[in-house]
Parts: sequence; structure tokens; C-alpha cells
Amino acid sequence: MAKEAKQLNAARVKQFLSNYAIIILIALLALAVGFTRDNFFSRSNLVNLIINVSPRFIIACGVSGCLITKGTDLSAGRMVGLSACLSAMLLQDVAYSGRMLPWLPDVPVFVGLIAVLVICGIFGAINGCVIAFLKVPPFIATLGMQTIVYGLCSVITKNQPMGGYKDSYTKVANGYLLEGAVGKIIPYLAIIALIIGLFMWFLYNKTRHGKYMYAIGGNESAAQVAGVNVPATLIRIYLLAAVLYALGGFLLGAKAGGASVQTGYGYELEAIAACTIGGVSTNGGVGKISGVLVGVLVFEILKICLQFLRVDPAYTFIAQGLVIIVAVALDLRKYLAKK
Amino acid sequence: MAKEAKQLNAARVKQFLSNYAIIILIALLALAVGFTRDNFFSRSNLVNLIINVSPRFIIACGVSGCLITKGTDLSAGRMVGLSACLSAMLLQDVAYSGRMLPWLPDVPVFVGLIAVLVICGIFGAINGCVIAFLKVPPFIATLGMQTIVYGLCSVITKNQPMGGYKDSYTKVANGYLLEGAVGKIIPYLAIIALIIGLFMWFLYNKTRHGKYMYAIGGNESAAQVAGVNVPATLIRIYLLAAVLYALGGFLLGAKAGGASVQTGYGYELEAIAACTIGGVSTNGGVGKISGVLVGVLVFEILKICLQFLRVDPAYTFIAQGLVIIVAVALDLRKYLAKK
Amino acid sequence: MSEYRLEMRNVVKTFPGVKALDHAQLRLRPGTVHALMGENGAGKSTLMKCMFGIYHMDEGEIFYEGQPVHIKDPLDALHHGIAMVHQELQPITERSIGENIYVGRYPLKQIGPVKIIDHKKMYEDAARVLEEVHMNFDPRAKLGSLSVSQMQLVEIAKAVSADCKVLILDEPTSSLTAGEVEALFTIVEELKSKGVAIVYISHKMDEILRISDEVTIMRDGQYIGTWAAKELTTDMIITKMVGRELVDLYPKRKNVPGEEVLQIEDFTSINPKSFRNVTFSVRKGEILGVAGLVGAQRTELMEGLFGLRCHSKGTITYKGEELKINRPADAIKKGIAMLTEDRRATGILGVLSIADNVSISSLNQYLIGGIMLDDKKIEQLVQDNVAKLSIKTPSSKTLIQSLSGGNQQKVLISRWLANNPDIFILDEPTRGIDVGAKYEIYCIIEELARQGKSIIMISSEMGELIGMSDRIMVMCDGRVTGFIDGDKANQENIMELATQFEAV
Amino acid sequence: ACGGGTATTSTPPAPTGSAVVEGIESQVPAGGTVGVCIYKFDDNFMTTYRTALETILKDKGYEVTVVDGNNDQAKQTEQINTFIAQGVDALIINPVMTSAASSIVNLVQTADIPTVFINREPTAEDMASYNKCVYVGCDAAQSGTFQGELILETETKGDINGDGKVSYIMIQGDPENIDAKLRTEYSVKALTDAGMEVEQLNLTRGDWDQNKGQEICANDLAQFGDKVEVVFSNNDSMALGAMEAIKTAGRTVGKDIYIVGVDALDAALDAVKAGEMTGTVLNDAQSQAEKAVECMEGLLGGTTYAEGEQSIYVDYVKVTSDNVAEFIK
Ligand SMILES: Nc1ncnc2c1ncn2[C@@H]1O[C@H](COP(=O)(O)OP(=O)(O)OP(=O)(O)O)[C@@H](O)[C@H]1O
Ligand SMILES: Nc1ncnc2c1ncn2[C@@H]1O[C@H](COP(=O)(O)OP(=O)(O)OP(=O)(O)O)[C@@H](O)[C@H]1O
Ligand SMILES: OC[C@H]1O[C@@H](O)[C@H](O)[C@@H](O)[C@H]1O
Ligand SMILES: [Mg+2]
Ligand SMILES: [Mg+2]
Repeated sequence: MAKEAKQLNAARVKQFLSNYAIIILIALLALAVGFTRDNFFSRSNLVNLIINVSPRFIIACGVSGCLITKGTDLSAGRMVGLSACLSAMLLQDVAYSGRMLPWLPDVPVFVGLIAVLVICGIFGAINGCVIAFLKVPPFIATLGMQTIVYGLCSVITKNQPMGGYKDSYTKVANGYLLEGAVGKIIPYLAIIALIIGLFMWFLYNKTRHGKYMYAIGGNESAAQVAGVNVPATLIRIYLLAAVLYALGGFLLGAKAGGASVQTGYGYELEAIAACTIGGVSTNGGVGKISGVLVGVLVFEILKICLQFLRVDPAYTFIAQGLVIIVAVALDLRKYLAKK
Repeated sequence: MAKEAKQLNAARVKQFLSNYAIIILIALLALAVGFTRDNFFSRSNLVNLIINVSPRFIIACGVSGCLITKGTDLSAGRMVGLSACLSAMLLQDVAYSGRMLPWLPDVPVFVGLIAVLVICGIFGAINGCVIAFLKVPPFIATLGMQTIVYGLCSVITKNQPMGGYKDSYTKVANGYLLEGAVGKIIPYLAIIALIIGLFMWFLYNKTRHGKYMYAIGGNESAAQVAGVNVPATLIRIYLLAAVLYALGGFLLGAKAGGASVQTGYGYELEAIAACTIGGVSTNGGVGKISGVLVGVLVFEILKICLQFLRVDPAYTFIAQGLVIIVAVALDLRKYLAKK
Repeated sequence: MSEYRLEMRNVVKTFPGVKALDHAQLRLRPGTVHALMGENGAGKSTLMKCMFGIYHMDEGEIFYEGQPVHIKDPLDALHHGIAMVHQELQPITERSIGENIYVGRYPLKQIGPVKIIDHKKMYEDAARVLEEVHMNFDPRAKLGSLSVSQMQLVEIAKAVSADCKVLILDEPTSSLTAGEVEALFTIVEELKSKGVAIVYISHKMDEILRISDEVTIMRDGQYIGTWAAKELTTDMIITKMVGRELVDLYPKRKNVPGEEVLQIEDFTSINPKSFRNVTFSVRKGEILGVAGLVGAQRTELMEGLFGLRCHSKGTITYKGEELKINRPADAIKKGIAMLTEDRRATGILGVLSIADNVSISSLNQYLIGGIMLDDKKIEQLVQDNVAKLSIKTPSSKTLIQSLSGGNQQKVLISRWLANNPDIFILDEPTRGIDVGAKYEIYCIIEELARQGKSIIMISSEMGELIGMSDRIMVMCDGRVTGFIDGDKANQENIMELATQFEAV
Repeated sequence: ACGGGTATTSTPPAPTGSAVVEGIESQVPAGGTVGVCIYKFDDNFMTTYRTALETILKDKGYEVTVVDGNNDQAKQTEQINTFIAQGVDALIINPVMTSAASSIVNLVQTADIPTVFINREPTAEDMASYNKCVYVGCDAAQSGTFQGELILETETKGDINGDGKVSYIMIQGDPENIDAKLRTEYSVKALTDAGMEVEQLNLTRGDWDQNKGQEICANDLAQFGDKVEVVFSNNDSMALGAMEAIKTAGRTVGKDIYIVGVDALDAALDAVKAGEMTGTVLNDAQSQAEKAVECMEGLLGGTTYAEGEQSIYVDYVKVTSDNVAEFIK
């Protein structure tokens, strides 16, 4: 009996290690960097981390639904760009000389936000329809959409970079709750990300939509014969995803203080990688919002560590690539119950 | 009876139209451009088309095996780049002042080619092993590899673009069989692509490896039960794919007369799109080399047409994105089990 | 009110190259069990899928309680009170049992302005439903942790809990054992008394005669007729189904078991709950039956022998040579073949042709110059098998996924025959196969044994085991509990061994 | 106007200098077809450049096709081939890789099409073989030097904390780009040439991206804090992102930190005006475009260029709060 308990403990420790291997590795890296470099464990570095993570987490939340249903969304990055550009066009300061749309009256930030969410949402819905009704594989449908959205963005911005935002817009990304007395404590960005995270958690775990999503990912024909409206669910998923990319782009633009057609480039791959590192299975039906957060954190901590270590940029690519592979390889052990 | 025959014919025409819809559309576009623009139907334009298609076809052949086994290879583009850069480093003219490796003696073209094929092949084999043994999903494994290969390429080239190739290297891409008397008739590139195409057709249809590949794509665990050595087959597939990317990169470099870390960027998505347009199913188990050729042709004809039509590049993106989606939407009818 | 709950008239449905339904019909009375019978490929499942809105009919009408209806998709069918247990299981393995039962109709509760899933109610209800089908599983457990038969029970629970007016059971017992079948029958009786019209599809004659009130027989997509079950005998049904008479259920066995060729010693799984300390041997030309309840680990054991699962200790000796089998390819090389239990998951290569499916394991034999495949020889092989096993298919290029279940099974058998194995492990070889084809498969098995091959046959059908085996090995809970000679075997002595659980 | 006769007389200028080539107006009647190859369409600066170019050419009655090389030399080569097949009268090429110039020169020479290279300079050696090709552009090293000079022109010459050395962070563009390389090198060289001691705190790759500029700068400010005196950014996009990080970190440009970019984007000019950026460097797209068209017309009119005289430079311009008003539209 006692022996068994011991064995069990050893096995548990092993399982714990392999379940959380990548988190442990990144934590160790962070510790190592923290003890060898100044200011790594500083409030401002923590705030930076939170600020970098927030929009990416929102974008990754969007893509997670697509992945859970065995899909993907390659248009994510370009939608982020479109949203950032549209936000820029709508929310430039009226006093700014280089305004894209000089005839536009002052648009309240909130109105601008709604507008970009709606516009991107439409493209998301189109993604969903193409996938659900025309049965185009998500990879291809969203690859096409990626190209189309990029083209459109290029048309509307005339490839011109934009800046000169009004303060109320940049404030969204650079502002803090409880500023002043106690110092800058909680970035608005963190609050927005938190709200989205909670909303998504609720959606995935407590609503019919969430269950449908997991059911479709687990076995699409089973879901269908059980009466799940598969097309409607898929369309909702891709639409919601696009709305989240739009929010991500809106925030990213505010954070950077400018946008161009290039904005958001490559974010889809990063988001997909983060989700997968966080345990969202590309085989469908599996994935949690908490996992998505972990995946994004792993990436961003790695990036900050590499910059603190002043690693040559060429090598940072190699490190990031290795982390993607190793993280997922380690993580998959959970699922590979030995037969 | 007669009535049935007629119905059958109508149905056949309909099926023909839907099977070949995208080809017909592109052919119509080409005809329209040909009759409204000068020099479209010219020998030199045809040769251009063939030359543009050749390396892309070779690359798409490589990726097709991955797709047929329900995988993918996002590292294709960067491998093309690595190969182009390595070829450049090995095959610069010894007399060229800006040589990357000034200490290198003159390397025969053939030796250079073998070297890059072997080096890329190793990375391909690593892809295969990560996928087959560590069970990392192909999307993630090759995404990681994409980043790693890019980083490596950046390290070895020090981000320096390279040129100054020796004639015998550029000749591979710019030379013609039967040059002289009758004029430039058959580009070497076309011959190389043809050989590869025939080889791949043979491999896919007439060998065990090909059958195993389709079997794995059709149902991996059933293939395993049937005695297929799944890991070995996957490794062979990713290895061969990388060798083909290497060949593609080698030719692309010769064709462009230069190479840098940027070379090959984005080629994987184009190749995957071309394969899918050509009927390679992302659900696995389905796909033909002739289809791959069709897919690549559709893309390249479209590009040339758009340039002849002088379409604003921003709009060419939109057109290309639409073609990807529409082509696959039309094509998939074949596979949609009648309900 | 019409006399019939549901009526299908003149249903025509064609697939590329196949007329699956050719003016088929069906009339269901409330409160009756209506058996739908026919050979593999007769069109039974297709007809049901038309009723359930999975397929759209080319021609024909459906009347629901006398009114013409158009059922456009499964959701529509569910709204009409039609529920279906599908021949092909529809498991969502990554989700809980409870969620699988309530997928598509999760109980909701209102919280302020939003409706959320009522998990508590869902799991309570699920527990109750499971109890009804005599399954005492935690509804929160992952469905994937169950065996195939347990998943089938969950499917039944799902359909039963739908509170339906028409219930379609398409081969619900294909992987159930006797006890579970009894439980199912009790449920069916209850539903019948509540006035539900039930369609029951099965290839098991005894079940049909026991449970059904009416029988409709189909052949080649056509309607043959409907009879009251009381008027029919097994032989009559078979004659109407097959279109000719079948005299025997099992062939006369003329095989003579010879010397022992295969010895398994102390074979133990790495998984403590699976097979352990298994020792047995098989003779040349012997048919060894393997009996046991669901969960007896018969499948796991055989998969272990075939290299699909890991073992922690034990030896396999074949003709005096100890074999190291780590994956199926190793076993195949040594002349061992295995027809797996789950045809769809580990058998067929769906989008590939019949030719490819037949030849995949034996390609080594058809090489020209060691490299190129000899298409002519392969085609010959396929044609021989199609003829020998009377596989119903338009051509050898047809995709296997468009064949009926029974024909798929025959294709898989021919895959292994092509390999000319010495030892043939068959896991439920006649699951879902019609009587005519069953007899053909038995003949093949017998002939193989006569040629001196050794057969290991797992089956949950007692009759089949008793009728076909020279010896029966019985397993319980991962252990071998005994052997019975074929001619001495009967229900009772098998069950006794099959329930010898270890005292805890 | 651009060279007449076979020999234009300017010598290749030193990095900081420039030479404007005088000559006769082109006599070729406008109305030919021109193919323009841009290395990549979504490049900010090249967008301004090609818009200017298109406008000038169209105004002069040319039929223009502009194509996007997508940062892919192979693709651009294909586009050049298609232009040749189409039979354009002249080509204006912004090469993806200057190292591939010799191949391009080969192609256009065989087809005998007059060609103007812009923005990225091929080596003299590569152009030498074809006397109907010429390069018009800026010398990227000059923009770097100007960045350094902008810092030297500040009160403290970049050494805000007075410790005798300029501590800077470098936000680099895509390092393959010759501009990125030379700006990185020459901005610092200008300081050291002026006798300043420098310390590079960090060099990070921002790929010309504004958001990356913000993140990189924010991270560096967190790590090095007040040590950072100067932020060198290879272009304005990244500088504008860095500017956001500087604001958020509570630092004040001009007082405790300096930041310079290149390109003179509208937003950057605004920032310079507001004192939020120390300065930027104007890459004069309009003048370059005019010059390129002039040279093209010259070539069409029969002008040829001798070896060693095939590069024509246009100057960069330093922008500070003093002269920024001139540049704001
Ligand atoms: N999706 C499909 N595509 C093409 N042909 C099909 C398809 N589904 C069924 N068929 C064909 O229709 C016919 C009827 O098949 P069905 O599955 O209804 O038979 P069944 O009576 O249920 O047989 P079984 O007893 O083996 O389950 C068969 O010939 C089969 O090959
Ligand atoms: N350790 C375990 N954890 C979870 N499930 C298990 C475990 N061991 C066995 N099972 C489940 O119990 C099932 C029953 O085992 P098995 O399939 O061997 O029974 P069987 O006698 O072959 O029944 P059948 O006649 O249906 O094939 C297994 O398929 C497996 O899913
Ligand atoms: O090549 C791309 C780069 O070109 C530079 O000239 C410019 O200053 C940068 O902003 C960037 O556009
Ligand atoms: Mg059936
Ligand atoms: Mg079993």
C-alpha cells in the first residue's frame, strides 16, 4: 500500500513535470534572466509584459474557436491590420495635418470602435459562410481572405502609414486605472483583456454556443446528426473571431500610436502557435481559455527575456522556433497515453 | 432510354463544367486578355509562363505529399530561401569581388546542387521526425522550422544579399535546349520541371511509397494496422519535400540572379493554395500531380493576365484571394457526397 | 389520425454508380417494433438516413401521422420526434458522457438576461438515463474512456432519452453482449408500451424473431414485402432476403488441428487493468474461439499480440522462434494477420479505392524489379477476391467508403487473404454482416483452417463461437479463465468462465 | 534635367555630397509605355515615391504599369520578363536585391530597353556593361550621418547625463535592407567622428514596424531606465512607436532623452514640431521621382551613360523643429 502510494507520487510528479514542462522551463529562464540582469523584476517590466500580452491574448482567443472546431484562421493578422488602419482613419486628431479623411468630423472613440468591430465582423461572417456553406477548408478560405483583406486595406489606406491619433484613442492603450496617487497600477489594456478572457471563458463553458463548438470540433457529423446547427455555429465562431481581431487591432494601433497596412502582419501564426502551446489541439474539440493565456505568456516572456539577454536578432528566431516545437512536443505527452 | 441518355449527357456536361470550372474560367480570362492586349499570345510570353511555373511546380510537388497525408509544410518558403542562399554562397563567381566565402575554391554547379539538396534534406528529415515521433502537429512543427530556418539563414548570410553568380549556374535557369538555329525553344527549367513531374507521378502511382502515402492520408491508424511503416513514410515524405524545395530554391536563385534571406518568403502559402486548387484535399488521401500542375498554372496565368491588364497591385491581391476561394469552392463539389 | 405513425412511399435514392433505393417503402404503426431486414447493401441504412434528413430522396414521399412532410435535416427530424441510433457510432470522445447524451439539446437555465447550460440538471438527468440502460457510469467521465460497446450503450441512452415518437435502431446490438441486449429489449418493450414506433435493423435472426411485431424485407434497394413477425421463420426471412434458400448456418468443418505452432506465455499488458499473465497456444489448422464479456480485454490482448499495444512481459513463440513484435509490420512479416474490431477507425482507408484497400498490405508481392507496382497483377488479385467473396461493388476503382458495411468487411478480409497469412486473428469478423455473407465468411474461415492456417476468432455471438470453434478460450477481466473444447461448449459453461471475476 | 550626349560630366559624389546633372530637355514625344517595378508595395517610403512617380509619368502622357515585387526578387524578375514580353519602351526598377542587378541588367540589355534604377543602388560594376541604364537615388549612408548630426546639434550633443559618453539604443529595420545597415552604422559613426564616446545599450530588430518599435523601446527603457540618452531608429514608423513608449515611461524628449528617425512621415513632422521627436531626415521622394523621370526621358532621347558615371544622387534633408514648418503640407 505504502509502496503504491509512493509510486503514485513519483508518477504524479512526473506527470506534473511533463504537463507543465514548458511553463516550468520558461519560469526558470525568467528567473535566470531576472537574477543576472537588472530591472527584469521591476514594476515597469511587468507592466510592459501585461501590455504586450493583452492584445495578443485577445487575438489568440479569437483564433482559438477556429482551432477548436478543427479550423484555423490565417486572416487574423491582416484583419488586425485592417482594424488598426480603419481605427486610425476614423480616430486621427482633427487638428492633425496629415489626416487620411480630412472631411471627417470628430468621431468619438467608442463610435470608431463599434465601426471597426462591425466591419471586421462582416469579413469574419464571410469567412464563416465560405467555410460552412461552400465547404472550403478553413485553411484555404482564410488564406484567401488574408489576401483579400490585405488588398482592401492597401486600397483604402493607399499604403500610407497613419499617425496623429487623438489623445482619447491612445489613452485606451496607455492609460491606467487608479493612476496618480499610487502610481500607474492597472493598465486599461489589462482590464480589457481580462473582461474578454472572462467573457470567453463563460462562452466556452457555460453556453450552448460553447458546447456546440466543442461538439463540432470533437465530431462534426455527430454534432450534425444530434441537431446542432453546424453552419450557424461556425459562422458565429468566425464572426466572433474577427470581432476579437478587430478589438486587438484597435488596441494595437492605440498602443503603437500609428498603423499601416503592415500592422498585424504575422500575428495569425503567433496566435495559432500560442494556442497550440497552451493546449488547444489542432485535432479539434480540445482547448481552454486559460491555456490560451499560458501560450501567449510563454511567447511574450520569451521575447522579453531574449531582449534583456541582448541576444542577436538572428538567434532569437532560432530560439522562438525551437520553443514552438519543444513546447508542443512536451505538451502532447498528456494526450499520448501509452497504450 | 433516349430520355435517360439525354439526361445523362446534361448531367455530364454539368459535372464537367463543375469539375473544370476554374480551368475554364482562367482559360476564358486568358483568351479575353489575349485578344485585347498585344503580345499576350507570343512565344516569349509563353516561355515566361513556363519559366515562372517550373520552380513553383517543383515546390508545390514537394508540399503535395505533406498535404495528402493530412499534414502541411509551412517551412517550404524558408527552405527555398535557405537553398537559394546556400547555392549563392557556393556558386558565386570566383572573380566576383563581393563573394561571401572568398576562401572557397570554384565549386562545380553540380556539386553545389548536391550540397544544398543534402542540407535541406536534413532539415526535412528533422521535420518528419518531429512529426512522426514527437507527434507534433505538422502545422506547428513546420511553423517552428520555418522560424528556425529563417534564423539560420540570417546567421549564415549575415543578412547580406548575394549576387555575382557564375555563368554556369545562371545558365541552368536561363538556358535553352536547342538554342541557336531555331531560336530559344525549350528552357532547361521546363525540362527539369518535367522530369520532376514524371518522377513524382511515378512515385505517387506506381510505387509502394506512394500507396502508403495515400493510405496514411486516408486513415492513419488503419494504415498502421495494415502494416504500413507510418513514421518511415512520413519522414520520407518530408525529406523528399525539402529536397524539392531545395531544388526549387536553387533554380529560383539562378533565375533571379541573386538571393537573400527574403528569398522564398511566402512560397509555402502559394504552393499550398495551388495544390488545393488542383484538387489535393486537406482532408487527406486525395491528390494528383496533374492537379498540382493545374493549380500552379491557374495562379501563374492569373498573375500574368493581371499584369497585362495593368491592374493596380492592391487589386491584384483581392483578385488572387478571390480566385483561391472560388477555385476551391467550385472544385470541392466533386467531393461533396450527394445528399 | 392515420393508422400509421410514419410512412415512406416510393423512395428512390441514387449515388454515383449505385441505385441504393429503388421505390422502397416502409409503414410504421405506433406501439410496434418493425424489423427492417435485408442483405448488406440492401439499402436499409440509406432508407433510414432519408427519414432522418441526412440524405435527401431523389423521389418519394414521407407521411407523418398521415400528413406529407419534408424532412430537411436531422434537426428537423428531431423536431418531428424521430430519434436514431446510427449504425456507425457517433462519439464525441473528448467530451463527457453527459454532454454526448445531451448534445444538441442541452438543458438551459435562465440567469438574468442570458441562458446558460444547466450542468447540474444535465448530469442528473444523464445519470438517470444511464441507469435506465443499465450503465452505471459517471456521466462526467470522458466518453473516450469507454469501450466501443459502452459507447454504443450511450448512443442508445441518447436516443431513448429523446422522448421520441419514432425510434430508429440501426444495428444497435452490433457490439453488445447478451446481458446488454436483454437490457435493451426491456427498454424497447417499455417504449413500445408508450406507443413509440420503433424501427429495428439487425442481422441477428434470433433478436428479430423475439422482439419484432412486423418485418419489412428489402433486396437491392427494392421493397419485397411486409409481414407480421408471427408468420415468419428464420428460413423464410433468409429466403426472402437472399432470394434463394440457405440450408445451413455454419459450414461442415473438415479441418484437422495439427501440432502447436503458436505459444503465448505469460503475456501481460503495461496497463495494470488490461490483460495479464495470458498463456495459450494455437495449433496448425485450428480455429480457436475467444469468448468473454465486454471489457474482458480480448481485443486488447489481440492488439497486444499484433503490436498495436505495449506489453510489459511475456513471450510469443512461433514455430519455436521467439517473436519480437513492436508494431503491426513486424507481425505481418511473420505471417500474422488481424482483422480489427473497429472497421471504420482502424480498417478501411475511406477515400481510397477497393483495389488500394485490398492490396495495401501485400504490395511487396507485386513489384516489378523491386520498385514498380504491377497494376495488372493487383487488378487480378482484386477481381479474384471480389468474385470469391462476392463483394458487391460497381468496380475495383470504387471508393471503399461508398460500400455497405458488410461489403467493406469483405474487402478487409480479402486484404489479409492477399497476404496469405499463417495465423489469422479475427476480432468480431461478422459484426454487422448479413446472414448470407456470414455463411460465406464462415466458409472462408473453415477453408483457411483446412489449409493448415491457424485462426483466432473473437466473437460476442455465442452461437458463432460454438458453431465454428475447435476450442474456445474464455477470458474475464484481463485473465484467461479456461478453455472448452468446441464440441463440449455451450452457453452455460462459457458464461460460467466468463464471469469468474477475481475476488477483490 | 538629365544628361544629354554620351558623356554626362558629374563624378560620383562623396556620401554627403550630391551632384545634379544638367542637360537638355528630352525631345522624345511623350506617350510611350513605361513599366515600373517597385520592390514592395506596402513600404511606406516607396509608396510616396511611386505615387509621385506615377503622377509625373501620367501627367507627361505615358502609359504606366506599376507592379509589386512583394520583396521577392524572383517575382520581380518575372515581372520584368513580362514587361519585356509586353514590349514596354522603358523600365524604372526599384530592385528587390541590388545583388541581382547584374542579372537584371542582362535582361534589359538583351531586350535593349532603357532602364532607370531607383532607390537601391547597384554597383558600378553591374551597370557598366549597359550604357542605357542609370541609377537615381539617395545615398543611404548620408541619412545615417544626418541622424548622428541631429544628435550632435543638440545642447548636450547626446550626452545628457554628462558622463562623457552617449548611451543609445538602436532600433533596426529589416537588417537585410541596405538602408538599415548604413543608417545603423553611419548614425553612430557621425558621433564617433565628432569625437564623442558612445555606448550601445542594445540593438534590436524592429522590421520597420511601429508596434515593434513601441515594444522594443518600452522593454529597453524598463531595462536601462535613465541610462538611455538617445534612441536611434532606422525609420520614422519605429521612432513613432518608440515615442509612445517614451511618453508612457514618463520621459521627456529634449530634456532627458533624444530620439531621431528617417523618412519625415507626416506624423513624425508633427512630432518634431511638437517637440516630441528630436528630428528626422527627409528622404525626398518628389525630387527623386522627378530626377528619375528626367533620366528616363533622356535615355529615350538617346542619351547614354559611360561607365562610372551611372549614379545620380539626390540629397537627404535634415528636419528639426527649426525648419519643420517648411515640410508640413
Ligand atoms: N454515401 C454513399 N455514397 C455512395 N454510395 C452509397 C453511400 N451510402 C450508401 N451507398 C450505397 O448504397 C447501397 C445501400 O447501402 P446501405 O448502407 O443503405 O445498406 P444497408 O442495407 O444498410 O447495409 P448494411 O447491412 O451492410 O448496413 C450500397 O450499395 C452502398 O454501397
Ligand atoms: N485502464 C483502462 N482505463 C480506461 N478504460 C479502459 C482501461 N482498460 C480497458 N478499458 C476500456 O475497456 C474496454 C473493454 O475492453 P475490450 O475491448 O478488450 O473488451 P472485449 O472483451 O474485447 O470486448 P468486445 O467484445 O467489445 O471487443 C476497452 O476497450 C477500453 O476502452
Ligand atoms: O526599404 C524599406 C525602408 O526604406 C527606407 O528607405 C525607409 O526609410 C524605411 O522607412 C523603409 O520604408
Ligand atoms: Mg446499414
Ligand atoms: Mg473489444
